[in-house]
Amino acid sequence: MSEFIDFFVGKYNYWAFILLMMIGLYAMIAKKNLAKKIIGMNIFQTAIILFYISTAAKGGGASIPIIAHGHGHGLSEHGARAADYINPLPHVLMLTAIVVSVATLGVALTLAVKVYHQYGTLEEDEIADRIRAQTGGEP
Amino acid sequence: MKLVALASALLCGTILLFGTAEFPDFGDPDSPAASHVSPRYIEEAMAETSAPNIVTAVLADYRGFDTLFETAVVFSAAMACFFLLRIFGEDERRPSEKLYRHLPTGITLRIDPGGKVPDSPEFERIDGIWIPHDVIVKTTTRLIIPFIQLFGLYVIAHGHHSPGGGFQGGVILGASVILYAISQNLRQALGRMGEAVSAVFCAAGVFIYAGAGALCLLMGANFLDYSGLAPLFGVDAIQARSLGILVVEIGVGLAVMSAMVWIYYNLASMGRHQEGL
Amino acid sequence: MINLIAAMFILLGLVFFTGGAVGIIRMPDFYSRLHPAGKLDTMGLLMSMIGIALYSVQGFSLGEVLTGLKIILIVVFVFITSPTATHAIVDAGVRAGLEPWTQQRRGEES
Amino acid sequence: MSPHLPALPVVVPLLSALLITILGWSNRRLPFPIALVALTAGLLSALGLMKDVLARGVIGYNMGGWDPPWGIAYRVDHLNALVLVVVMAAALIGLIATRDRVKAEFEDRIVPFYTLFVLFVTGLSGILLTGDAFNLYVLLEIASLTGYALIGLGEGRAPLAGLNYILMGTIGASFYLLGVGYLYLMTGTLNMVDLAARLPGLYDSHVVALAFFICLTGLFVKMAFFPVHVWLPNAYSNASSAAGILIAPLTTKVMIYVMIRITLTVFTPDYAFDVLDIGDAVVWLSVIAIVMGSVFALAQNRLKRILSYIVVAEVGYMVGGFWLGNRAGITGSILHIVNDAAMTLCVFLAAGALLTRVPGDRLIHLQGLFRKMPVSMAALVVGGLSIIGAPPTCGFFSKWYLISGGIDAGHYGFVAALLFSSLVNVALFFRVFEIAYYEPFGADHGHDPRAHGASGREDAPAAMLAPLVVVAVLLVALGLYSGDLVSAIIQHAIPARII
Repeated sequence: MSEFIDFFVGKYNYWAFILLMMIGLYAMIAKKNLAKKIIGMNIFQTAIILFYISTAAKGGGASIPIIAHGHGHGLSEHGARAADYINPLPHVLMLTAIVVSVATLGVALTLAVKVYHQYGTLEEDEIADRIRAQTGGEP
Repeated sequence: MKLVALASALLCGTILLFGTAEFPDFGDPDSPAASHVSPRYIEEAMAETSAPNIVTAVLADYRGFDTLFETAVVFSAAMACFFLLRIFGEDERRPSEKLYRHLPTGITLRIDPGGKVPDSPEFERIDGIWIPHDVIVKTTTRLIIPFIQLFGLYVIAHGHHSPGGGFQGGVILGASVILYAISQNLRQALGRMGEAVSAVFCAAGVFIYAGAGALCLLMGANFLDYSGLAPLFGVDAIQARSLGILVVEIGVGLAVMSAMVWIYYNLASMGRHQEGL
Repeated sequence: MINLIAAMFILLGLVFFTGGAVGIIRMPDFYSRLHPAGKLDTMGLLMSMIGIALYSVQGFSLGEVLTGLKIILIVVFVFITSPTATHAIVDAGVRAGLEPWTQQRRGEES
Repeated sequence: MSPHLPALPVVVPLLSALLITILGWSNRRLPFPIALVALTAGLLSALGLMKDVLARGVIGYNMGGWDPPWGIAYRVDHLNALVLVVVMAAALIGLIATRDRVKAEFEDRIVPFYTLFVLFVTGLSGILLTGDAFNLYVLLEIASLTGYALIGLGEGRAPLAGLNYILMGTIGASFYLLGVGYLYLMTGTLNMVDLAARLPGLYDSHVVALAFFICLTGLFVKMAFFPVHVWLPNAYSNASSAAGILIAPLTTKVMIYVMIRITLTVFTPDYAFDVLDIGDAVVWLSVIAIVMGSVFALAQNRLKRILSYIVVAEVGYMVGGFWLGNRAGITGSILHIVNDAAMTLCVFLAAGALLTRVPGDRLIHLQGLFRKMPVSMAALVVGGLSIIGAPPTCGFFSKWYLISGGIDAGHYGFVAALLFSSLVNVALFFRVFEIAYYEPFGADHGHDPRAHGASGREDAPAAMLAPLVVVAVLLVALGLYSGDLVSAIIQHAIPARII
């Protein structure tokens, strides 16, 4: 039991991201409303962002990756120690991923607006009904 | 369908949970991620790029190529939005009727096509009958928009030393324009920052970034190697890197600001650009 | 000592925030929900920001005082914008034709 | 050659896409010439890269002057140089051929169309050249986002199909990103070569296996491998014909390249084929993909839908051929990337050409088209023969390699699936040809009085026919020179360890 607790306490960040990811995946598959699917997609992407960011953390008093006293006096002679700052790379990667997910969200919403214009609804089964009514059942 | 979804989500989660057993613990300072590539950034970024904010240094310089395409993603999203939604020409449901409000009385006039447009400062053109004459919102936004924009510029320019940079600052600047569009109306915002302006600024922002990289090529350095720009700036290679970061951050800020505004214009008015929120 | 005062302020702010959150859930309709959302959040923010400002002013050096002032500036902005936002939302609700809740209407529904 | 050549296939199209917006906004005649210049420059630099690679071997290029693994490095070898030439050539031919269609279909949005298309090509060429796993994700998203937009603006159900494509494509890309994250967590690096160097010590780790499976799943979604192919037929068949011609030949092929790159370069063949030993399972999956793709294709009554399901089956060919894990199979798979790009371009282009003169792409609309549009139909015949795998078209040779790979590996199920799919393709295409050749031209859509007379010849515009003929000739030429292609380039693209 205590092993399990150690395991959970040591790695709870991964548990959180997996939970979020499952919520997102469930919403994308189960929900009939296209807007809810898009929200699910966003949760799914956010889960992955959380995963990356949590890998950047360093215990033992590491600070944000901005070198202290770097202001003003050009090059600092006393080099920064890697243990004093958290890992900057995942933050950089996730800045990119956040921007990508915002961009995807924008395009998805655009298409949702177009779909709404066309069928007057965002419910998948109602859209299917409209399509069947329009084309007589052909794909 | 719900069962299938639940099953697949649970399956996926279980498989992923199973994998976490071998992961390094949360906050482990000796994990491979913290000990292989990243120490070099932390220890050398200041000396190599003269930017104390390591995230900015890595974002705009070490991995600047990623960021270039990140900006291009924003640009293509805005372009995609425009491409998909924009409807040119008049709205056939309400052909060019115009609404004016007489400010002292609050009466709304509807001018049908061909009618005479009132020419007096007492009249204000509005989008729809239901738009109220809201002094509170308009005054407040007028008061705070300059501060928002100032803050946006600060965030862009101060990205070397504090959290921030082109993306964050660009979004703040874009938000100020969107706030203007919400508090006044879409037509007035389009008058301040038109569609062509936002499109061309968006492309120009990415172009500043990519062009800075291409300029490095012309100077004989590798693509995006800002140290090649040292002769142009008249400084040494490390300061040139720092200035190069600033240049691309400005490009990013410009592109992101216009992209946000442009996406808002198209989404809010469903591509008609007649009346939005 | 100053830490203790700061903690008190922050705690007080959190109490207001909690009240606001409870109010948003418990109030019966759109307009009355905006009331706690607008008022208590502003108050909670004021309290917690004062707390944080006090916490940052440890040694009364110039930089620290400036940081504290910047934090207070946040409160000023929220004082301007939060009522405006609440006003705009209420306005939108009125224009959308949302009827306010009354005791009598509630009786009709049930 | 210039040492900066590896950067050019990405930088030139990117700058041109931005120029199209900046300049094209005031002058609507500029976008096409700029795009033409950009893609020609891209093709020339791709050919230059190919020549360099053949002369000197693998070329590296450090973006920003930072050494990998700290910076992003490009790495050009035989495999990606070859696919880059194919992508650039297909994009250029498609661009020229669709000029009139774009004018007709997107008359008021030519600027965004060409901007998005050139960005799409930028993304693809970046995917091909990059040697950094995360950079690949960003470029993947560029190519996907622009693809969603181009597909989303079509007739009928296109927006819905585009939205479904976004949802599935985002799942795919996110899975890939998660896999890269797992790898990063275990190794601390993102550079492909560095990853390959650090992974052998971790071969018995479950996380690495999981990362591999997650990446592979994501790529399967992106390439429309069978169980997760559902986005593709709707997206491609509802897209406007210009967008279909430009996108269909490229996306799935590049995704298959990414799979090959990840498996061969990052995880190394030892790991994929020996340690994990999943080759057999994936080949069986691809057998199902081929069979189901072919069967679904048979059930369709619209030409573009038939072609879309054939694309699904062809994805099965390439995935299966690669996972056979022997030299002949992988050769066939890589050769088929080249050939399938040409074949798909040919048939979609022919379908686009037909659509300029007939009102729809249902099979009844094709009646009597051999008399009306002989050149387009002849090109469709060549493309069809190539998909069937009849000599001397190129489809025969890649199928030959795939089949001999299947026999070498003792995987007769795969061989049988290939033969079955060829038979189905014979049935499909000969049904199309029969309708188009023997049935009289339908009366219900003969609005044009000339269509009925003896002088009913009214082929597609020459601007579209010329590229079509070029592609059809290319199909035969690729077939005739496929031996040289294999011995000069593809043999070097496969690690020596694989026999």
